[in-house]
Amino acid sequence: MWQFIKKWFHRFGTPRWFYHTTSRWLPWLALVSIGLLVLGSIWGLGFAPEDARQGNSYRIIYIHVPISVLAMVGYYIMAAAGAVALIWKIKLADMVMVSAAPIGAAFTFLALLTGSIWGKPTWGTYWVWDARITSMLVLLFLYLGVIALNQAFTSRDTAYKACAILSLVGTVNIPIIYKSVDWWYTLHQPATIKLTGASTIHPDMLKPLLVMIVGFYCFYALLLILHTRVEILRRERRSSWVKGLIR
Amino acid sequence: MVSSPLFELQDITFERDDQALFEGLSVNLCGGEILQVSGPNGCGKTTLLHILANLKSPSQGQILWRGETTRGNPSYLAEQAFIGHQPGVKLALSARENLSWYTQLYDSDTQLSIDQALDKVGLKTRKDLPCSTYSAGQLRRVALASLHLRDATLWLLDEPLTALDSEGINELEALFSAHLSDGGMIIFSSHQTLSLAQVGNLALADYSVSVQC
Amino acid sequence: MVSSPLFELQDITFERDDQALFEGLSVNLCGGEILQVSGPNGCGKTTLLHILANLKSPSQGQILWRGETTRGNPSYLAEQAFIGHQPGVKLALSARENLSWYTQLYDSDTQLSIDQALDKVGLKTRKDLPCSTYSAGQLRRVALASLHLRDATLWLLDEPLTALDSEGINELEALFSAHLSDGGMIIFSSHQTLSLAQVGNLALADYSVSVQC
Amino acid sequence: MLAFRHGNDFLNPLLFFVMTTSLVPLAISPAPTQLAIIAPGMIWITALLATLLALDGMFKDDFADGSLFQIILSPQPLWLLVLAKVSAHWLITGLPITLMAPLLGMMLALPQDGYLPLIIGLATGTACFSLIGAVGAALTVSLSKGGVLLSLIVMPLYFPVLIFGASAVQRGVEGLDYLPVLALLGAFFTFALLTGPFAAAAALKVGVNG
Amino acid sequence: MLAFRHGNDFLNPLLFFVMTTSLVPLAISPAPTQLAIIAPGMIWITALLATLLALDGMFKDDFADGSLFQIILSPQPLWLLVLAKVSAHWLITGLPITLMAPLLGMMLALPQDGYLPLIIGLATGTACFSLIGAVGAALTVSLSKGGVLLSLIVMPLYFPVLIFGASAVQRGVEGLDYLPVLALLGAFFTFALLTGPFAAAAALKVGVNG
Ligand code: HEM
Ligand SMILES: Nc1ncnc2c1ncn2[C@@H]1O[C@H](COP(=O)(O)OP(=O)(O)OP(=O)(O)O)[C@@H](O)[C@H]1O
Ligand SMILES: Nc1ncnc2c1ncn2[C@@H]1O[C@H](COP(=O)(O)OP(=O)(O)OP(=O)(O)O)[C@@H](O)[C@H]1O
Ligand SMILES: [Mg+2]
Ligand SMILES: [Mg+2]
Repeated sequence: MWQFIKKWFHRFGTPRWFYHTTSRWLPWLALVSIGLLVLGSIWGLGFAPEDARQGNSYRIIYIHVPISVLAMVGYYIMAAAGAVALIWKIKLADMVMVSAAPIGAAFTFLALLTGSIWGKPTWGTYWVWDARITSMLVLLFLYLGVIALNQAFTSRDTAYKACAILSLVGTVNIPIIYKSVDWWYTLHQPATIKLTGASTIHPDMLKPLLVMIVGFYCFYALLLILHTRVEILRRERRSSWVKGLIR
Repeated sequence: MVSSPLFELQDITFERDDQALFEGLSVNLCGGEILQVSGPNGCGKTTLLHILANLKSPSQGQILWRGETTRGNPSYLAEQAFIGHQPGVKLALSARENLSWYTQLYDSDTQLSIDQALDKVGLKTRKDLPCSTYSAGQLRRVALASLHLRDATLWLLDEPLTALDSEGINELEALFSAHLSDGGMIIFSSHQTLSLAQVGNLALADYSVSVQC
Repeated sequence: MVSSPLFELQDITFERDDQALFEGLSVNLCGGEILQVSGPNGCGKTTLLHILANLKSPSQGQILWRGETTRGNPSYLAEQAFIGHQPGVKLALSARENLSWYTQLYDSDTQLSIDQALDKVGLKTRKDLPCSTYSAGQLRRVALASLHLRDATLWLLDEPLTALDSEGINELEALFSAHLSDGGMIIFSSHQTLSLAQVGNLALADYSVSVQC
Repeated sequence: MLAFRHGNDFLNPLLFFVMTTSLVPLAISPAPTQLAIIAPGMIWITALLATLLALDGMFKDDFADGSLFQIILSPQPLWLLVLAKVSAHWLITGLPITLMAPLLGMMLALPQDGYLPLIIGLATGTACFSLIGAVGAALTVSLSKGGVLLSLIVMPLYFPVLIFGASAVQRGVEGLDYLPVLALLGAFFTFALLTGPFAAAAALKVGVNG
Repeated sequence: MLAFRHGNDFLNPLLFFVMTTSLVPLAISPAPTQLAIIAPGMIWITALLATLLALDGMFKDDFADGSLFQIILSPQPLWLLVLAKVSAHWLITGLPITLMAPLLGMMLALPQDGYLPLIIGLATGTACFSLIGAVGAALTVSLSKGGVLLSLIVMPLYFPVLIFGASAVQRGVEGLDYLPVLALLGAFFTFALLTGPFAAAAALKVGVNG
């Protein structure tokens, strides 16, 4: 079984295979993600009921929550790709990993941005040192560390390996960071600000949110594939199949 | 010496970012043999020596030591001594301190004392001064002294003649022939030729031209 | 060339911590002359070249350039080019960036463009890659390329042959004779001998033995 | 096993620690009541920075002079050599800082009950800093501008230690039970000790290939 | 004259600045009232440290690869080259820090009136840091363990700048007149600008002989 998986990876995990396969999928994926996002936005902004306490400002939830979720999931995708790359030495995984870093950083930054924009009407300030917000900030630093390390090396192969090690070490730390920040927060400052729990949300608000979440997942996949394709072309620019593409 | 090869390179290829530096390199080396790696600047001599020393891994092919792969093989590490372009000498420490650190690192039961080794490489007078005050050649000599203190079989030396005066080169040749007649093996790179008789030659051509030995 | 010495060392003595490294060194050099500083490791070649380049000052004696002292003499600095043991190449930059930085630093109106200079030293293909990926000899070649880009009269080179392949040494000799026939002057240190005909020799003996030339 | 090789270096991180801490009253406020509030956090932040500053040299000097190759090629297991390096780093940073901390606590008017958790926490926490930092130092060993990049990589990983450490002191000052926090710190240390040297050894093999 | 040579390096001191500042609420207290009190001092301290950290590389890289000799031997006046180095250092540290400071002020709940003196003060003060730091960096250029020694040499000279800078912000927050303090800082800067490059050039000539 194990051997089979390994073989499968090596057979189909080649950059060239990935490039050609995704060429076929990409338009469909783009269509689905844009469709879902448009649908979710119209539904959420236009038809979902107004919130009793926050009025219309709550509607940023339809962007904020999916982006925040993906920012965190993105780190695990990156680290998983790094682990695959280190263990099975698969080039494609390397490229997925380094492509996931800037995308993840962008999502994290947007999560912080949308969060602070939302913070002004609800909390009266752009920034508080809330547990979740703080750990999001640390997540941004972790992403930036991987990006900076990737750029610092001249040899691509070395950069890939170094980033894979760093993102794995980071993975171990994320739950610890999250727990410690969470615990620190409750220690110092009893919960004065409570984020609305997802379970208490009204179903009419929840449905468009779910559509948006699925839409953003597709959008993330789209971005990751596009970025990986660019990385593949750069990495394999000397190989004959890429030269053939360009010609 | 019985002539079964101790050290075998089988079909070594090295690619960096998808460009081949050398391809299909195969060499067998027996005890008492010496090999000079030569070729123009940038042809991959240093890279090859790093691969042989286990600091880099080849893209293809394998390296065998006493019939076993050298990858993660501690007994290979114990029998091999590598000196690169940089002498590996701590400038803040004296020559004596540097060498005593090396003997600790390698846990070797040496034939010579540190003092004797330093005398051998002509550093009689400066043993206890910090190496930051050494001249280029004196630094090289400290590095070469570490060869006296290890019982390694295979020496991998990257341009060992750099910065040595003619006296120093003669001494190094004497050291080489002593090591070879003890059944040792030497692979070194250099742009100069030694006056030793039995030096084999492995000429690397300019990039991406395949070489077969 | 008229033979009034451009560059005069008068009775140079250098003591470090009260120990003389060399004493009473006197040399005259005219345009078109080349001098090799030789001697065993640690005899003071690098120190002498640093003194000539104005990086250290001698304990006694003086150095004259066109009859004037070289101490704090900006016109001397403009006419002199020094390359030491370290090539002086920024590893983070490419060869082209390194050289363009040098031309800015020296404000020299060069005969050759940077590209041409790099072609001349055989670095056609790697001009835009960072120098951290260069081999030892390629780094040396970048440093030597800077000589093409300056109109210095006096070249002070510390072991310029280090790490160069035989091709590189030939090219360097050609560069030397071109510079000499333009009325330039070269003082270099090396443990190897050049095949140039007219090389003068300044042999430094082992420490604290006085030398008179 | 590895000799303790850098004679007088161990004074430097300590002096940095003392001097940075003494910036605090100058820049913020010399009033003892005010200082007492920020003392635990400030001592921990400066301890972190002092450790970080000394981290850059952990492997870089060895790389520059070529002896890192010798270390990697030595027949001894690499993680053991890394562990020796980490211990040496802790001995020149963490240990003197821990010993000096009570004095600085006094200067910053730290209340009596904070000293014990401060000392125990710093001893464990700085060891964690050295262990985690080794991975970052190994990854950046061949990069010429490694210093600041290193802090960038390593600092996020230091957050939990800082939080645990500073809040243990805070709880001590407030008369709460600080043992659970120190236990958490201890658990973190054990984990770092068990995985750090192996991760750093792997990182070192990658890092030297620049 | 000297090209601005290190492309993406300028992000690093800035990120260090941001990260260290964000340690503060974690280690001390996340309460906005508390943060507001320590904000001016903390921003100044971290700005100082970020500058300090980038100082080590000012001449050392040039020394290690031999190009410092070329700089010294160049026919251009050495103090001018030093000034170019100092400007480059300020452009990658002081300037981005100054631009980023308002954001961090916001995160640390700095009251409205503090922003103007913070920005003006940081712009001038970080330039002083770069100028003074150059002398220290020049003196320690040939020492392998220069990093921490450098901070020791330079830090005492940074004290006055720090005190002026932090108190200008403090006065701004308290609604007092901060212009005299900024004027003092400006005078200090002028003095540093007129003497610093010469002192550093002299120090460099001494420093290279190790
Ligand atoms: C910079 C500020 C902010 C950041 C970094 C941030 C971050 C996050 C993150 C990471 C999540 C996903 C959590 C999870 O899946 O467990 C999230 C969810 C959420 N955020 Fe924010 N947030 C910020 C500000 C705000 C503000 C101001 C509000 C509104 C008062 C808000 C309301 C929510 C809600 C309702 C959810 C979804 C509910 C949940 O999953 O628990 N956030 N935020
Ligand atoms: N990290 C790297 N990334 C990319 N290319 C590199 C790297 N290191 C070396 N190279 C290139 O690989 C080639 C071989 O380098 P190597 O150092 O092995 O040459 P060499 O034969 O030792 O040359 P020399 O005689 O100058 O020492 C060179 O062209 C060099 O530019
Ligand atoms: N900073 C210093 N302090 C004390 N002694 C020094 C210092 N620098 C060099 N020396 C000593 O001065 C002598 C001359 O050194 P120098 O570097 O000039 O030798 P060299 O002739 O260039 O040798 P090589 O052929 O090895 O390059 C040497 O014995 C060296 O040990
Ligand atoms: Mg080489
Ligand atoms: Mg010399």
